[in-house]
Amino acid sequence: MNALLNVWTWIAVSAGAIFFLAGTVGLLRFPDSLTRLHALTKADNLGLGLVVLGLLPQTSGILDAVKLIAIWLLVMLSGASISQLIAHRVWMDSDPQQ
Amino acid sequence: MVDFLLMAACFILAMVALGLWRILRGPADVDRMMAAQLLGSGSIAIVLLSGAATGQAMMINVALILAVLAAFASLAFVKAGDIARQGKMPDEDAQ
Amino acid sequence: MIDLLNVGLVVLIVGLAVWIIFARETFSAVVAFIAYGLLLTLVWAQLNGIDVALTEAAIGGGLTGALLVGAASRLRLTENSAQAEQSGAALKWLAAGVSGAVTSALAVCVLALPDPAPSLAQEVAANIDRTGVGNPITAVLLAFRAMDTLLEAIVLLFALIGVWSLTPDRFWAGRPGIKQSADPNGILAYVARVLAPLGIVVGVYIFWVGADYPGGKFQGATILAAMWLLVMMAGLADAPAISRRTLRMALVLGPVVFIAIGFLGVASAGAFLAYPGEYAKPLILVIEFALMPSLTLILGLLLLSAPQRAAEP
Amino acid sequence: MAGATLFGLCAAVLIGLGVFGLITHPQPLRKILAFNVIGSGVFLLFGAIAYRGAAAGMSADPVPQALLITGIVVAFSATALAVALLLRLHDETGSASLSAEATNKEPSGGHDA
Repeated sequence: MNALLNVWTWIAVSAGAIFFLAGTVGLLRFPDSLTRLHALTKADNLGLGLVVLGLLPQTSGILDAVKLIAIWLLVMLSGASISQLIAHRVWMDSDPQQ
Repeated sequence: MVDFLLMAACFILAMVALGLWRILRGPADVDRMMAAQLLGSGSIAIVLLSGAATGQAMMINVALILAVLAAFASLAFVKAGDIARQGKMPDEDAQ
Repeated sequence: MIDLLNVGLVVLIVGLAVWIIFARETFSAVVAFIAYGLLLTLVWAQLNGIDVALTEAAIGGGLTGALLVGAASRLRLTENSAQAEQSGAALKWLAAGVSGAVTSALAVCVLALPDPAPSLAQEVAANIDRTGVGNPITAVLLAFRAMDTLLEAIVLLFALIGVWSLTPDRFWAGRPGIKQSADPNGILAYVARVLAPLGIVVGVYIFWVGADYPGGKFQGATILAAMWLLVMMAGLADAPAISRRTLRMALVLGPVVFIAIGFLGVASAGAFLAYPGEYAKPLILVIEFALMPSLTLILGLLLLSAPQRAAEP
Repeated sequence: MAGATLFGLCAAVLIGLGVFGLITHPQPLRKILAFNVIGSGVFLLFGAIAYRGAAAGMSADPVPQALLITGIVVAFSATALAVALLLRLHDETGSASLSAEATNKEPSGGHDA
């Protein structure tokens, strides 16, 4: 059972790291601000989410597990809303007549 | 397991460090803020991974604070942009 | 593997510091400073300072970033004229010489630090039981070095008085910050409605665990201040007029209670800020609870800066 | 112990960089940033010393760490005061410069303070 949980940690944390890689590559290589924003949100939501899911079996108690999930939800909430606001800002900047 | 978690932390640090290139290059202010935002999520992941590796359960609280305040600087940035635009509008109408 | 992480952090921090100092654009330097604060949080975690990491995460990752981003945006129009100004070559060489000398002197000191290192940890461990708290940092802050913490609370209050004294005469006693006009159904208002209650829970939790685990009033108060500012940014609440008597009383509540307990120590235990025997823990809790709201208000109002509009009737 | 030396040397470099920026930058906001870099360097040096002082079952010396917390909060309040001064200067003169010819220009805000 323990070995199985460790394998799960390996897989999920590695997958999360891959999403951070993807987010960085997107942030560096995509041509304009809106597409870069798209890449960023993947790293935020999925990268961190998979790291959190991977670390869940390694926590010592139920409180720590709840805090881990809360961290993920908080980052998703603020990431999703801040990307809306940044996208709005990009749009306003590109169209000054508005 | 400890080595794997630390290796993942190093990898994510290297990734967000590459993303910092956007702070240097820009071109727009939003791109710079986005790089800081990516570094914020990356730091949360690094804190969680290194905390799990060294067995310091209290590190989760550091990540919790980072998560609550993750959007704070970006929100201040968006808000400051709105205020600057409101201030500029009447001048543009007058011309 | 942990060394690799440490070396990576040091390289990044020095690189960001170089960028903060040498970047041409001010805004880019400010964003680099936010990233720098986040990386410092990771360094404190590596140096076994979880309490310090919590403080840096709250202040460096949140409040300082927002303060500097706001200032840089307001000063944006002066950017071109400011970039035209340059220091002379002679001054630059002189500054390089001074900074090189400072760095080498400090580096020599770091390499010559005594081994084994002097430490007060034994003394703290020997006396912590008498305070009744479990977190050694809280014991230092509120029992062994309580004078420092009292003076800090007073310094924060003075900083706020300094900021308020910069108010133009016509706005004196008005509300700090500009009037926020946000769409009540917009995204910002949504974030404030959902995130602020969660943030308040986290802030109170960090404050509450501070007696026995890393955490405490400074970290908790910083989070609460950030949430208060978030609600104001979303236009759901307005900043209080600085002439409000209740506001001013709340601001001085913490320091006044702290000083009163200090004088109580003169009467009951023979020294200023000494706690009589078995009452140490309850008195520490009273100080923490009194300081918390004062610190929250002071930190939030510091970020709002001086009043820029008159108080509406 | 190697970690303490590494971060200690890093702190020395940060303080040097900050001193250079504080002297050479004409813009006040950049001076504030440089001052904060010096401050964080000093804190880091202090933190490295606290790390070396691990003893009696504690992973670091708690006394310098507690002073660090105090220091970080006070540094924030000093930064806020400096930014407020700078913004007032900007409102008063329309420029954010410390040089004499820039501040002697026609003030746009009026002297009501």
